[in-house]
Amino acid sequence: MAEFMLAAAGFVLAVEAVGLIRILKGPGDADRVMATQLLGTGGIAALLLLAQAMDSPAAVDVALTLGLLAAFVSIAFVFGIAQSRTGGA
Amino acid sequence: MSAATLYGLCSAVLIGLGLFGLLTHPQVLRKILAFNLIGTGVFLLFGIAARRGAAAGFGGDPVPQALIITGLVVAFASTAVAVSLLLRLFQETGRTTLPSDE
Amino acid sequence: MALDIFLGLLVLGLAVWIVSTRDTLAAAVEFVAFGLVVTLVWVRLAAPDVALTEAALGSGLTGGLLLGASTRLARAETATSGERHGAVLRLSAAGVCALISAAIAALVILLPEPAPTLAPEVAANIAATGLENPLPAVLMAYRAIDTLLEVVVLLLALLAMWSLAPDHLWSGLPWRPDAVGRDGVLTFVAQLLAPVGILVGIHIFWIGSVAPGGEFQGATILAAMWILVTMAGLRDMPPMSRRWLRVVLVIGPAVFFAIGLAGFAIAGSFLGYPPSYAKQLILTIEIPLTLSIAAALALLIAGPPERAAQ
Amino acid sequence: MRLLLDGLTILAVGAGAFFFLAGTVGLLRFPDTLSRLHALTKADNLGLGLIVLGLLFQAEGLFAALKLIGVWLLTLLAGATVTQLFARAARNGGSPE
Repeated sequence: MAEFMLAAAGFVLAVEAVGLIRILKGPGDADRVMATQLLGTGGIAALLLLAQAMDSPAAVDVALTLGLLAAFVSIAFVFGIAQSRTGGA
Repeated sequence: MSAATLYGLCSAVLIGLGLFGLLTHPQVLRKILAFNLIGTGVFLLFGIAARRGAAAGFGGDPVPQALIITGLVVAFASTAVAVSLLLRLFQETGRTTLPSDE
Repeated sequence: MALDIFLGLLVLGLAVWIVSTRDTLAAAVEFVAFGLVVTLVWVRLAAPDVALTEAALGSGLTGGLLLGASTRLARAETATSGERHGAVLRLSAAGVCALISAAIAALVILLPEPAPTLAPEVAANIAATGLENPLPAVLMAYRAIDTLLEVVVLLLALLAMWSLAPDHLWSGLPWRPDAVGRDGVLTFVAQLLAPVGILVGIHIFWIGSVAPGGEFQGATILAAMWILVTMAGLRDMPPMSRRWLRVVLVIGPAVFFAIGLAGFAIAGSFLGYPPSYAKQLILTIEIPLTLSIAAALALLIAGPPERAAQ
Repeated sequence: MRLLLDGLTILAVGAGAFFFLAGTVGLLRFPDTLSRLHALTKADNLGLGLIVLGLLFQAEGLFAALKLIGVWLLTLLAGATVTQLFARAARNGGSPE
């Protein structure tokens, strides 16, 4: 079972990594912003799977923290983009 | 090769890459990013020392792990100071790069 | 092991990308992604406490700070994105860096077997602290002076940052984005996420004595939520001159230092805890310390004063 | 019983992983930012939900199970609202497409 969880975590990460390449190419800032959210979700899934596979329940807390901070970073970014576009800097 | 050695080699490359970025980017923000890469590499070195020292029922030696946590906080503080120095530089001169001496 | 190889390659790939991307904003986004993968690496290295710190501070808060700065500087950065040092400098830098990497790699391979470890000593002495999670036990007892000085470093960094403000703005308010981009959705997110986040932050702090977590991780989440509320315009940051703010900033290290001094009387050494109520003393230190760290981190993100206080 | 639970876990986690794949395929194939946003957030959040469901069959105790559900709810809430902000940023000229 643990091997299956590890494999699933690896698969989700690999898939997200491919998506990340696409997103970082742009063309717009909004595409790049999506990267943080994409990785947030994928990272949380991988962490939950790792928590089960490695019998390390603390990884669930790491996932929780990651979810919160990923949202924080995304919001900071979207907000920053809106600012720089209006010359708010 | 154990996972610890693997990540150790990874951190060696990371430190080199970070140092390269720090030396070659004229943009200050890129230098700060590269500086954080070096930091991550150094923390990973401590991390593998901790992992190799797994004993007494702990997955890793807690002492180097505690040092990493201290290090991460200090790295954040220095990054924040560096960023505010850069913003001040920008306000004063309108520049975000350090000119090269060549 | 396959997963470890994959994670290692991902870390290196992202690092190469961060160093080589032309666009600064993209590099900052990649740094957030990089921090996330490193968080997974910490879980694989059986260091969940470090993983929590990396997720909250190394990737989250640092990422937010760098993204914020790169959006503020976006125009100037785009104009200089082609600027590079000469080929000679780049080549010689590459050579030096490759040598340093090779030396460190050699060291890693030649690390002594069996590895030196302090884990048995920690296991033998952890009972004296009354804590079950070894990391806070190390941070608050064995290396307590480090931890005390670390919080002092945070305050010194904050002072250094504040002293960058022009004289007439000293004791003013930090930079605040215009209301542009701030709307119902952002307010809603902040109203929704902040209470949940504060709860999670307190949870992470509180479980620190028995499971991975602790004051630094909890405080980072609290700081992020404070910044979120400020961004949404629900509350402005206080001016630097506010007395309560300064009290919150110093109360943690002050209590820490006071209990450390009291250690001379009750346990015979600086920062010594008598075993019978070590846990109570550590908690007495940790609660104000969490508040001070959270305030210091949030103010470090907010930056030096740029607006005059009304 | 154990075998049945393991089977359910494999089924749900596998389905979850499939939706992550679907999200990425959408991301690679869809022509503009807004539809890519669609593919990404819906598929990934569903994928995460299925993985959480799969892990619930293995959860030890009520608190662990509630925490897993909590992680998913938090991601859903944050994802849904943050996506709204992304879409607005994209519409206001984030992408030339």
